[in-house]
This record gives sequence, structure tokens and C-alpha cells, in this order.
Amino acid sequence: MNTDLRNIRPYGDQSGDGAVQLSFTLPLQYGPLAREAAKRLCENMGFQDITIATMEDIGENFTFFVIYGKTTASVDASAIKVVAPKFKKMTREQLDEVVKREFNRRIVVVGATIGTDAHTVGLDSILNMKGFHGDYGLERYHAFKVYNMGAQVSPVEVVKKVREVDADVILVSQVVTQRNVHIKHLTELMDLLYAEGVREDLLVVVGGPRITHELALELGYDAGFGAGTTPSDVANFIVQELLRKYSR
Amino acid sequence: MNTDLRNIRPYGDQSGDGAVQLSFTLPLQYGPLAREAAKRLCENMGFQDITIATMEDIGENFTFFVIYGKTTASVDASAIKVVAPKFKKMTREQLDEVVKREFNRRIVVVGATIGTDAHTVGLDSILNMKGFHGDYGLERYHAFKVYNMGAQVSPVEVVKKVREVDADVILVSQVVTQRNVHIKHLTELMDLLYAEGVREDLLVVVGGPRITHELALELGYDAGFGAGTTPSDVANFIVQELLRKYSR
Amino acid sequence: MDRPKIRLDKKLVDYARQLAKEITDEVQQMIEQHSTVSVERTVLRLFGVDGVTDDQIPLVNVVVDKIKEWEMLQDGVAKPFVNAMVVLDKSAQQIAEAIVDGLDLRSLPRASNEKINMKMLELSRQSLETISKKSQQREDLLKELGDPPQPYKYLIVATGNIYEDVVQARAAVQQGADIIAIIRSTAQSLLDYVPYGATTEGYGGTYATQENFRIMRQALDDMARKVKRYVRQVNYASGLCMPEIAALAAMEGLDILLNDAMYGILFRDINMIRTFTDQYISRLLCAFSGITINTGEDNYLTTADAIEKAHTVTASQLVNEQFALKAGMKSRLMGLGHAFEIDPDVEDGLLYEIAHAMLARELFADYPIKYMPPTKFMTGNIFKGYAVETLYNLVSVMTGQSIQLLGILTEAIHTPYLHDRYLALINANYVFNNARHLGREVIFKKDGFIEKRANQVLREAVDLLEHTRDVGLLRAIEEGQFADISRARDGGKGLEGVFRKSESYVNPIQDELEKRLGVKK
Amino acid sequence: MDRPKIRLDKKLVDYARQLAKEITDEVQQMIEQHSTVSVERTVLRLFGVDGVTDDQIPLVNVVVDKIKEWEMLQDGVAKPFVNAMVVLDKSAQQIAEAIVDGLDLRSLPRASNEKINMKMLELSRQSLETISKKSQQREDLLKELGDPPQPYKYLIVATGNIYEDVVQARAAVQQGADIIAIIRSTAQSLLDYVPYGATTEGYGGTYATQENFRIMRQALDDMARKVKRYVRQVNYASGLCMPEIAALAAMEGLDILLNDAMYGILFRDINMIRTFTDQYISRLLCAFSGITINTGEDNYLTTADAIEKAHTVTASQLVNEQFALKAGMKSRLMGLGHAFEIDPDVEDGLLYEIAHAMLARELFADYPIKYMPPTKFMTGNIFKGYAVETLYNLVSVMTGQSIQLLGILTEAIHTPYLHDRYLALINANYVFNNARHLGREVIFKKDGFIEKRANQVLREAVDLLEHTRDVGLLRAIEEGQFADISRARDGGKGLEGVFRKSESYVNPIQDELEKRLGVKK
Ligand code: B12
Ligand code: B12
Ligand SMILES: Cc1ncc(COP(=O)(O)O)c(C=O)c1O
Ligand SMILES: Cc1ncc(COP(=O)(O)O)c(C=O)c1O
Repeated sequence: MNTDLRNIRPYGDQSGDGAVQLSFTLPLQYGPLAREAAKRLCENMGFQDITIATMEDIGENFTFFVIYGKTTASVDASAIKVVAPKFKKMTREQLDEVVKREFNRRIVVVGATIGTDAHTVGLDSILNMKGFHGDYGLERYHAFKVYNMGAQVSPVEVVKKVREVDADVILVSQVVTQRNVHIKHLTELMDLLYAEGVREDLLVVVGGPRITHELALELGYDAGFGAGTTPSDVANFIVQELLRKYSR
Repeated sequence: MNTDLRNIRPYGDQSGDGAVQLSFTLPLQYGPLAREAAKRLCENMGFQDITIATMEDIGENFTFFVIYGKTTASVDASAIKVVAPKFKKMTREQLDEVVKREFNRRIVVVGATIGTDAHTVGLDSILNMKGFHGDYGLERYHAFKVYNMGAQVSPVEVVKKVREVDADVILVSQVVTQRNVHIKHLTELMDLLYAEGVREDLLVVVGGPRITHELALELGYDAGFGAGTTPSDVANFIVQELLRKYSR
Repeated sequence: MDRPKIRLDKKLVDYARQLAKEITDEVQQMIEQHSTVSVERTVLRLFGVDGVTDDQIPLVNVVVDKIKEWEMLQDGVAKPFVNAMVVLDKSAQQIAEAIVDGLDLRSLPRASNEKINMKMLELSRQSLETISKKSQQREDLLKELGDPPQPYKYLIVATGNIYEDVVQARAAVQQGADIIAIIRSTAQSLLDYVPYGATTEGYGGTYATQENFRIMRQALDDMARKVKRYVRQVNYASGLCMPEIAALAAMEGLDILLNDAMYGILFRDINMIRTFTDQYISRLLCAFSGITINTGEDNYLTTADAIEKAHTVTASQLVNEQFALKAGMKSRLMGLGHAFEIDPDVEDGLLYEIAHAMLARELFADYPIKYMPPTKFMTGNIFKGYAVETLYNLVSVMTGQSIQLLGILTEAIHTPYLHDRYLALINANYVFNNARHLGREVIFKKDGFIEKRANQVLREAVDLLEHTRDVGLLRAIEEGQFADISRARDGGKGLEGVFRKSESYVNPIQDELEKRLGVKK
Repeated sequence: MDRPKIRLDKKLVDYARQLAKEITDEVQQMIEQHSTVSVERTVLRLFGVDGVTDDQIPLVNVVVDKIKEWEMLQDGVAKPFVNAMVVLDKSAQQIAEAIVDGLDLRSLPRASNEKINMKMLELSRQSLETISKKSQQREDLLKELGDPPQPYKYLIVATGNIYEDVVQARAAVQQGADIIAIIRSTAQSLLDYVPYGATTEGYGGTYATQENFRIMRQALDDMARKVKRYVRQVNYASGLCMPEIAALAAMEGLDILLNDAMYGILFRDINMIRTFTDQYISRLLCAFSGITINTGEDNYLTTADAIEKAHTVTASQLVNEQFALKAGMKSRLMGLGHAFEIDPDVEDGLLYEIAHAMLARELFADYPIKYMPPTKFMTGNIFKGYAVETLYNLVSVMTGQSIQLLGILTEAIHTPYLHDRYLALINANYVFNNARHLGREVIFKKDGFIEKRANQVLREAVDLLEHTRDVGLLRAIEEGQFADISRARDGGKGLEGVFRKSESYVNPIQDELEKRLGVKK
């Protein structure tokens, strides 16, 4: 298929048909008014050819909808500049080699799930020997000395640890995002790092299933890693970014 | 809950949060560019707080997305005037009684699935004795004399039958809607009815899972019935609308 | 594949088959006495006639219509047509074109019977040779790439546009499809000709044309080599052109054809004699070219209730089996159909589904039976539909079905989108893998609900077959015994295309097929 | 409920229980020697102390902290506090308020032991009376409205705002939920106090407060009457305030509490001795007030592999069972937990799940065991997740589970939206009804995979219990034997709130509970 990058539209069964599936609930009693409101809402979102596939009474004056429609929106993909952590992929052996040669010591990494968040599995899968989906974790690299602080760690404790072990890198995990609590936690940590005057010396990286690189940059972090991140991605980024940093 | 009808928005877990689920496919290779394009597309559709729940490589340079976002759109439900076939609900016995009294004959109904459409189950469930979900079909009413022509009937055959049996009502079913073939079929029939000069004497009703009353009116029909229609709805509409018609 | 067993009443099974044989024996006599325009067009196609007139009318139609007009049809098209080839020393295609341009066969001298017969034999052998080669190529590719495990994952594409179909089919194969079917445009089955060339405008499906077959075959073979897995191609030999489509499919190397002895009668209101005659020739072709047929018993359950009328499925399968045997088909080509169509809101519906699936599996133990997904009770609630499909896939892998038509979550809404098919595969891949050997772990209680129910359905099927034997199949159909639909023997579409063979009727292709398949002589 | 059976090694089962008993006997001795600030606050709450200071600190915290500051805690709060009530002739609430305002208990004269004891007894009896009445009311309503069939459909609400929670819970009940749990705000379990009043700001859940309990109870009772079906209410007695929450739940008539003897240690890094002590008192309260406990073994499988570590679930269930017995609980209140958490992409994963579900069912045949849904391998593909939940629901109804925590298709994305819960119910309602009696049709092969696997897990659990018996439970936890998580006995949160009881320690509530439950004396 020849796709026009300047005019990317969803594809159902015809090029450019704009087919999209939606589902949502409206706070309206089940009935024709709810149906019409749903249709108009979709129109207001720029949909055409709206099919109300189902509407169902889910009680307490709420109605649930499954809808198919054709969006009039499109995207100019040729104008998109992708932001993503930059690195080329090297093997574990190569990274260990590079670090030995260029640093002549281990890179010190402090990892923690901060704030009230108690999820450790994601962070562990980046740090622990075992790693993630057959990709070994940072502890398995000669290149890194890893301090895994676990979960529910306060920013103050993180800074304490960073000083204690003279860390090069902080790896922060955030999994709970309800009511944007992760933004709060991440901002607190960054503010403290600046207040304590340690920000500049560090690479500060955040990860979690709902984290994007874009968000990380917005919050003043050096990189953000999302769902499905492999430890080797993180390892590559750390080593290559530190080299860039030190060569500046 | 107190709902402001003038500002109806989807509800996820907070009043007015605007939460909507979407899924669609973009004709872009799986990767960060596709991700960003999906996000921007959602922005162009007026979404905020966009969560790309999953993106998956579905081959041939297509990427499938499941996305959650908060729409900025809303609907003024207080301004909506619902269009729906108008009737009050009477029992079969009452209808039979009314027809006996007011018409002193049976109402003659011709039913057909027209054009290339071969689906009869929907029409049959309105017409046959057995009916639909325990609601008896029109054949069970004394009030009606039913001619069920089955499927794949051409407009010409319909008109022939109408003349032959001196019908009061045409019930048309349309199930296949791909590439809007139903619009084509329905327009053909209506054009022919006018051309043959029989339109005015008839009640012409269309039904089918993707039919709406609104669409039916647009196409010049007297009413449209959608998914889940019961025969008794149709019976009520026919009797009451014919009474209105004749009293005009 | 390991799967649970249930005990069926062995005697009843044999009796049921005997009944079906008697029923079809009677119909077969009638078939022998008839031919149809489509059968005759098939002969011409296999002789090498192709192409359309400026008005898009296939040459084979023009020729057969002319011969009919000339009142020469009762002898079959072969003799007069080949006579023209012999006396004018032209190819079949040239003769057909000449007829379009006004050549009147009545005006031609008659070559000797011997010459005509020799030429007919030569043409028939040549064409069967071509088909044989094609089917050998398929066999080879299958061996080379390897056959995927059963249940095969069967997916439909239906965009209306063959080029979009290719895109969708390629993606589907990449996602794991083993079989790709292109659904036909609505009402193609009622066209008394096969459309021509690559087509881009269909409703609810894409026209079946020889060129579309070729385009899709190419695409699937490409993909098969890429994913290193043989991919089967399906189309429909139903409707008014059953034998022609079978011929085109054989020429283009399709693997499976929807083909049912009664579907056209019941669901397309095609004349009975037309359908019975056409199905026989089409099945001779399938049998010869190794094309698996898929019958359409699932359709019964979309119009009638799936519990009440479960036995009509069984009865029809047995009838289809006997008709197929008469056309020289081996059981390994008989993809008899059944379906998972019980209202999901029925209590213990799943137990009924298991019982029905086990019955079909036990009755046709080594046949590539085809299991059809929930469609009738699919609604716009795509999530609920997806849950129903999950149990459908589970029943299939547990009971060891062969060909699994994957359910599509948007069944009640539109013909499948690209990702609807992807989601269907996700579901099937998950369930098939996650429950891979469930069938060898599970035993159904002796004399339990499932075993009893299966035997009950069998008994009801026998009752129906007994009645059908007594009144005859034609009468039974008139009575509406199948799918609650009643059809008259002298009604239905395409009756005008049926004719009684004369004493001197000749169909060299049919003769050759019957000979090679050992069906006659 | 009819369900398939598997044969477990009977001797091994008895041995496993014996091991668990020995393990917990040892820990129980340690428990007897300790009390905690939360236990003491519980006493005050049951005496009638309620409310918070202007800084939102609960009065019970202020009082206990003061008594600790005065170095009087080792005797328990009851005696000095009741002494004050006696000598000042004030209510518990008045005394607590006075302490906030500066009253120093050290300055008070001492009433006679007899008077203090009598008053303590009176207060304890009064408070247990109130609880008894409440629990009788629940029993009555249950009888009046009737108990829904099992598996009970259990749903969570977690908006963070109690008033939104009510909206969501009401809708869920209308859609068919039998049990409603309000998930707590993240890290409430690490708060060493119970928040106060109606709350509208939580993260990942809503704070557990007495007022929130009351609001939800009211809403659920309203709905129960409307739908004519008893609806159970759930909250969490885990974390640093186990016994306090149990007391509040008893007072507000909750039906079920999440309550696990080891969960806090492993998953919230709460000190071991703190947790063991707190759980005992909390369970005395549950046992007395007829609150079902739900243990948290499912959590093991979210951190460790669900196949490799399946036996840790079984071992922990047996330990939880013995601890519960020590607190006077009957099996009908022991909702031991397990989960459907195997990677859906594992071949034959479903067979493992069935084996594990059957093991739990057989080991705890008449217990209201709790089955937890897939969470760890749920992804943003809500469709695939929905398919996985379908099989989860099927396994549950087939193997006869009791309490079914419904899976949510957006598990990997957000706390459930209103319609996420609706879709969960659609799935469960469909599967439970459609496969209602599958359990009595299906037999698992003798010595087949499922039977073997169940016995293997049991054997591995016995190995783990043997080791634990040998080294002691505290040591085993230090070794990381459970959930791959290692905790030190002198580490963890809340250690500062644990104290050794003095010779003259008195806890009249505990004494009265133990007496009535027949646990001691
Ligand atoms: C396991 C789990 C738990 C376990 C955690 C055990 C543990 N020790 O971690 C338990 C049961 C204890 C738990 C509790 C809670 N959980 Co929880 N939990 C999950 C669950 C099921 C899986 C998470 C997981 O382990 N994923 C597997 C890992 C490997 O994936 P990952 O975290 O995304 O990590 C990958 C990437 O994101 C990235 N990554 C992650 N961190 C980092 C860090 C760096 C530096 C880098 C580079 C990369 C990186 O790399 C990893 C590998 O690719 C999810 C649902 C789901 N299926 O996602 C809910 C979920 C995360 N939990 C949730 C909630 C709300 C809670 C509770 C708050 C509920 C409650 N009130 O009780 C509690 C309290 C916990 C707390 N105080 O935070 C919500 C969060 C909702 C939201 N978006 O805000 C979820 C989504 C469930 C839901 N739908 O409600 N949970
Ligand atoms: C059963 C069925 C068939 C049967 C039809 C048997 C028969 N005799 O009717 C068979 C198997 C033959 C069939 C064939 C085809 N089908 Co079909 N079929 C269905 C199916 C599974 C159910 C339809 C049904 O019976 N519903 C039950 C009835 C009771 O519901 P209903 O029709 O909506 O009727 C109700 C209301 O709409 C209303 N109503 C309907 N008509 C009327 C008329 C009046 C006057 C009134 C008042 C009310 C009314 O009242 C009824 C009761 O409430 C649907 C999928 C689905 N689950 O919906 C696909 C579906 C309708 N079929 C479809 C297609 C494409 C086809 C084919 C074209 C495919 C092909 N190329 O081979 C063929 C060809 C048929 C043709 N030429 O038209 C598509 C249509 C897509 C689209 N939107 O365009 C669907 C949606 C499946 C899909 N996703 O692809 N089909
Ligand atoms: C045997 C058979 N043929 C054909 C079809 C397709 O329909 P049509 O006749 O419109 O091609 C089906 C559909 O289910 C079928 O089962
Ligand atoms: C026993 C138990 N308690 C409590 C919780 C809830 O977590 P938290 O400790 O944050 O309240 C769970 C969650 O799975 C649990 O299993």
C-alpha cells in the first residue's frame, strides 16, 4: 500500500476510511434522548457515519455505548519529530567493555519507586539479575553497581542514598497514576534534587507503564521509559548518555 | 447524581471526566512514529490525557491501538428534540378492537426485504405469528392481513403486490448496509412509489438493525425502526398513524 | 489430536447413513437425467473458452445461450461446439468469439463422429491434465511449507475490493490465519454468469472471478512462503454457477470451496433440480482436483433455533456426505459444517454446544469438519461477543474440531475491519494454546447430559431422515423440513436453465471425471 | 454445588495441616507476649472513644501516645484509662477529650482494682453487645433478602471519592454485583492511624474511615432492598491498623475484611511481630462479629511466578487457616485466597489453572474461598484481557469456587470505570449461566495432568512447611520463602508501636472475646 504520510487516517477496510471504535458512558437515562446525545457527542468530536452499535442501561441513569464512526481528523505524520531516548543498541558485553575502557569503574545506579507507590515488579525487572522477558537486568552487568531501594521511598531518602554511594544515575519508577499522583511525586523529587544541588551531576531517569519520554522531559528528567521497556534499553541509554554528558 | 443536562459529558469515574475508550488502526509501521501519530490524531479529535493503552504490530505496516482519553466535547441534551415514531402502547386485543371499530376491515400489510438483501429473519420476526422475544408478530393480530414477500424482492415486484392486494402499508427490511447499499435500495423503492403514484395512499415503513427513524424520514419514509424492535411497536405505530392519516 | 469420546448408539449411526444413502440414491437418478446451462458453460470453460463481450457477458454464456436458442442444447454443448472446432480447425476460444460475431453452428457441416469424439477426448484430457498439475503444485507446496496444526484458523475478508482484500489477507496471514476466504458480494449467487476480471466494487463481499482468484492465490502463496506455513484459499461454489466456479477454482488452485447440496435451494431460492444437478458436477470437479468442500449446515441455525433444530444439521450432514460419495469424494475432502449458534443467555447452553460439537466430531471422526462461529446472537456489544467467541474457541480445541471459522467481534455491525480479524486471531491463538491438551484431560460423564443430548439429536435426525426417505427429499424440502424453509420443486431461480438430457446427450468432461474417479463404469 | 473431584493424597493433607499447626503454635506464643499501639487504640475505640483533634489526629492516637509517653503502656491502656473514667466519673469520650486538653493520667488517684475491673467488664460487654446486635441485624437482613448463588460476584470500586464510590457501587449492584469492596487509597496501610470522616481525595482508592463505611453500608442496604438480594460490603483490615479497622467494620456491619496473617509483612514491609499480634486481635473481632476474612495469597503470584510458586499459595493458606483457628474462627468465615495468574501465553496454562483451583477447592471444601482474577498479565489490550477473564470465570464455575473477584478488562490501565465493572458482570453472568452445570458433567482423568499437578503442588507446599517448621516462621520469612520477599524480624514499619506486655497487662476486650469464643480458659 502506498500511504500518504501527510494525511494519515485510521483504516478499517478501505484506505483512509477513518474507521474508529469508541465506547463510553453518558450520565443519561437509557432511551432515545441518550441515543441522540451520544450521536451528537460523536459529531462534536468530528465523527461521521456514526453507528450506535449498542446502547445499554447500566443503572442509576447511566447508559453505556459502543459506537463505530468515521473520523474526519487526520495527522500529518511527515511533520512528526519523534522524541525517544537516543541510543544505539549494543550488547551487554560491549557495554561492559565500553564502561571498563571509558570509565574504568562501575557506574553507580540508585533505583527506587518513590512516594506512596508500592509497585516494585517493574523496577525490579529492570534492576534484578533476572531481568525482563529473558533480557538480563542491570545487576547482571559488570558496568553497573546497583542499589535497589525498593518501594515507597521518600525523595529525602533517595537523596541520602545518592550522597552515600556517590551515584551517577537515579532510576525512578512510578506505576500508580490515578489523579496524577505520579506527577506530584516526580516533581517533588526533581525539586529536591535541585534544592540539594545534586541534579546536575546526575542522570535522572523515570519509568513505568504510563510514563512517556515526552512527559519525562517536561518534568525535567533525562529520559522516560514506558511499558515493555527492556533492561538492555536502559543500560544502553545510561552508558551512552553518560558518555555524551561527560564529553560535553 | 445531579446531572447538568446542558453539559453532558462521558463519565468514567468522576462526574464530567469525559472518559472515552477508542480503538483503531493506523497505516503506519509499528514504532514511535505510529505512537506519536496516534496521540496527535486523538488530540485532533479533541482528546486530552491520552493514554495509549496498547499499540500492536498487526503486520503489513499497520499498527493497532487501544486508547483511553478525556474528550473536551460535550452535548447540550436540553436542546435535543428526540425524533422517534410516535404512538402510545396498546395491547394486541385493544388494537384489534380499535381496527375493528374504526376500519371495519383488516389493514393490509405487504412486507419485503428489497434489493439484493437476502436477510429475512428480522422481517419475519415482525410479521410471523411467532414474533420476536415472546412478542407476537403481525400475523397473530386480527387487525392485519399480512403478505410476506420474503427477500431479494425488487421494487417493481413490491408495487405489483401492493396493487394486487390493495395494501395500506409497506414494511421494508434492510440489513446489509455495506457501502450504503441500503440507501440505494430504499431510494429506488421510494422513487418508484412516487413514479407509480401510489406513495400518498400508503404508509411506508423501513426497519433493520442499522436503520434509524431519522434516516427513514430523510429518505421520505413514514418511520424507521432499528435493532430490537418488537412487533407490537410496529403494530401500534401502524394503527395509530393510519388513524391520524385518515383523520387528516 | 487427543479428545474426549462419547458413546453414540452404533446401530443408529449405521441406520442413519443407510437412510441418507437411500434418500440420495433416488435424487441421483433424477440428476442423471438433467443438465443445466451452468454445467454446459463449465464444459466450455474447461475446453478453454474465456473472456467477455463488450457488454461484459462471458463468452461461455453467449455460446450456451445461442446453442439453446438453436435448440441444440439437449445434446449438450460439447458436440456441436467441437464439431465447429474440427470443421473450422480453430481453437475453442476462436469458435466462441466467432459465435459472438455471428457464426451460426447450424450452418456448419458435420464432421465424423469419430473425429468429434477424439477431439472431445483430447480437450477433456488436456483440461484435466492442467487441473491435475495445478493440484499437484498445491500438494507440493503444502509438503514444502508444512501443514499447520488443527483446528485451522479460518478468516474471511470482505472489503468488496480485491486489492483491499489482498492487504487484509496478507495482514491476517501474518497474524496467524491458516485459511483465507473471500466472501462474495451479496447476490452474486443469483447471477447466472461468473463476472470477469479484477473487481473493486462489491457489497458485503467481493465478486468471485477467475482473476480475483488468481490475484488472491498469488498473494497467499507469497505470504505462505514468508511465514513458512501453507495458507489455504477459499471461495464459494454455491448459487447458479456451482460447477463453473468449481472449474475456475480448480484451474486457479483453490483449496476449499463452500459447496452444499441444498444450500442454494433453501437459502437462495434456487430451483431444486438445478441445484442438485449442479452440485454433482461441481463435486466431481472438487473430488478430482482435491478441493475440500465445506457444507453450509450452520445456516440452518441462523434461521431456526439451534437447540430445537440441531438434528436438521446432523440430517443434512449425512445427506451431504452421501451426495459427496456419489461424486467420488473421499472423506478427507468432506468439510461438513456445523455451528456454535445457541443463544448465549440459555442456561447450560455451553453443555448443549459441547454435546453438538461432540456429535459432529464422533459421526465424522476423520473428516475435516468445519465449525462455524456465533453470529446470530452476536450484538453490538463487542465485548460480550468476544467472551462468547472465547468459549466457542474453547469448545473447538477441547472437542478437536478441524476447521475453525473464527468469530468476529463486530459480527453484528459490519464486515470485518483489519483489526477485527486481528482480535479474532488473538482470541483463537490464546485459547488454542492455553487449552491445547484439555481434550485429553477431560472426560464427559457416562450417561451424563452431554452423551444423552448427542444421542437424542442423532435420534431426531434419524426420525427426520426416515420421514424424508418415505416422502422423498424433494417433498421433504417442499414441506419445509430443513431450516423451516419450504421450496417448491418447480419454483425457484434458475429453473429455465435446467434441461432434460436427450438420448444423444454428451458431456465429455463429466464422462472423463466419472471414469477417473471410478464413479461409473 | 456439583463439581468435579480430584483425589488428593489424604495423608499428605493431614500432615500439611499438622505442620501448619506446629508453625503457628510457636508464633502464637510470641503473640501472647506482645501488644501494639493499634491493639490499644482498638480497646479505646470499643470503649467508645471517637473523633479527631483539630489537626485531624484521632483521639485514640493521642491517648495511646500520651500513655506511652507516660511509660504506662506496658500494662495496656485499659486500666489507667478506665481508672480515669471511674475517679472522674466521666465517659470514655470525655476522658479522651480531657487528655487532648492536657489531663495527665499520672496525676489521678487510683480507684480500687475491683471498681476498675467491674467498669472494664461493663465497657467490654457493652461494646460487644453493640457489635452482636449489629451482626444480628446483618443476619436478619441476609435471611430476609436471601443469599445469591455462588460464586458470588465481587466487584471493587476505587474512585478515591466516597460519594462517587456510592454512585458506582449502586450501579454495580443493579448490574448484578453480590459483593462490593472499596479499595483503599495507596499507602493507607502504612498510616499508623485511621483517617476520619467522609473523604473525597484518595489515590488508587478511597480511605477506609468509619464514616465511609457507614455511607457505603447505607447505600448497599438501600440497593439490596431494591434488588431484593443481600449485598456484602468489604474493606481491608491489613496494614498498621488491622485491629482498629476490624473494630470499626464490626461496628458498621461490614461482611468481609481482607485480612491476612502475613500480607503486611511481605507486601507492606510492616514489622513481623506487629503484624502477627495485630492479626490475632483483629481476627478475634472478626470471629466474634461473623465477619468473613479474605486472605491475600493472590499477591504472591503478582510478584513470583504463578506456576513455580503455586505451592507458596497453598502453604500460606494452611498457615492462615491455623492462625484463624487460634482466633476462634470457624471455617465458614475463612475466605482463603488464591488466583488465576498464570501467563496466558503458557501452553496448557488453563490445565494448570484448573489443577490449582481444584486443589484449593478440595483442601478447603466447605470454606468460602476467594478466587482472584488475572491482573499481572493483563495488558492494555482490553480485548485479550476480556478473553482471559472469560476462561477465568469458566474455571471458577466449573470447579465451584465461592467468592469470585471479577476481573476488569482495564486492569492494566486505570482503576475501574463504571462500564468496566458492567462489562465484568456481563462476562461473569454469561459464563456462570451458560456453564452452570458444567461441573457435574466433567470428570478429570484419573492420574491425569490435573490430578498429578494438584498433588505435586501439595507436596511442594509440604516441603516448604516442613522447612518452615524446622527454622520457624520468622526465619523462613527472613529467608524470603514467601513471595520471593525477605523481611527482617527487627525491621519493617511499625516496630516502634510494638511492646512487650508487663506481668500486669490487661486487655479486657481481648479477654472477653477469647472467653466468648472459647479460645482460652
Ligand atoms: C502487581 C500489581 C500490584 C502488586 C504490587 C506488588 C509489587 N511488589 O510490585 C500489589 C498487589 C501489591 C498491588 C497493589 C496495588 N496496586 Co497494583 N497492580 C499490579 C499489576 C497487576 C501489575 C503491575 C506489574 O507488576 N506489572 C509488571 C511490570 C513488569 O510492568 P511495569 O510495572 O509496567 O514495568 C515495566 C515498564 O513500565 C518499565 N518500568 C517500570 N518501572 C520502571 C522504572 C524505570 C527506571 C525504567 C527505566 C523502566 C520502568 O519497565 C518494566 C518492564 O518493561 C497492575 C495491573 C497491570 N496489569 O499492569 C496493578 C496496578 C498498577 N495497581 C494499581 C493500584 C491502584 C494498586 C493499589 C494502589 C490498589 C489499592 N488501593 O490497594 C495497590 C496499592 C499499592 C501502592 N501503595 O502503590 C493500579 C494503578 C492504577 C493507576 N493507573 O493509577 C493498576 C494499574 C491496577 C488497576 N487497574 O487498578 N498492585
Ligand atoms: C442470519 C444472518 C445471515 C443469514 C440470513 C438468513 C436469513 N434467511 O435471513 C445468511 C447466512 C443467509 C446470511 C447471509 C449473508 N449475510 Co448475513 N447475517 C446474519 C446475521 C448473523 C444475523 C441477522 C439476523 O437474523 N438477526 C436477527 C434479527 C431478528 O435481527 P434484525 O435483522 O436486526 O431485525 C430486527 C430489527 O432490525 C428490526 N427489523 C428488521 N427488519 C425490519 C423491517 C421492518 C419493517 C421493521 C419494522 C423492523 C425490522 O426488527 C427485528 C426484530 O427486532 C447478521 C449478524 C448479526 N448478528 O446481526 C449477519 C449480517 C447482517 N450479514 C451480513 C452479510 C454481509 C451477509 C452476506 C452479504 C455475506 C456474504 N457475502 O455472503 C450474505 C448474503 C446475504 C445477502 N444477499 O444479503 C453482514 C451485513 C454487514 C453490513 N452492515 O452491511 C452482517 C452484519 C454480518 C457481518 N458482520 O458481516 N446472513
Ligand atoms: C454453502 C454456502 N454457500 C454459499 C454461502 C454464501 O452465500 P452466497 O450464496 O450469497 O454466496 C454460504 C454462506 O454461509 C454457504 O454456507
Ligand atoms: C490481605 C490484603 N490486604 C490489603 C490489601 C490492599 O492493599 P493495602 O495494603 O494497600 O491496603 C490486599 C490487596 O491485595 C490484600 O490482599
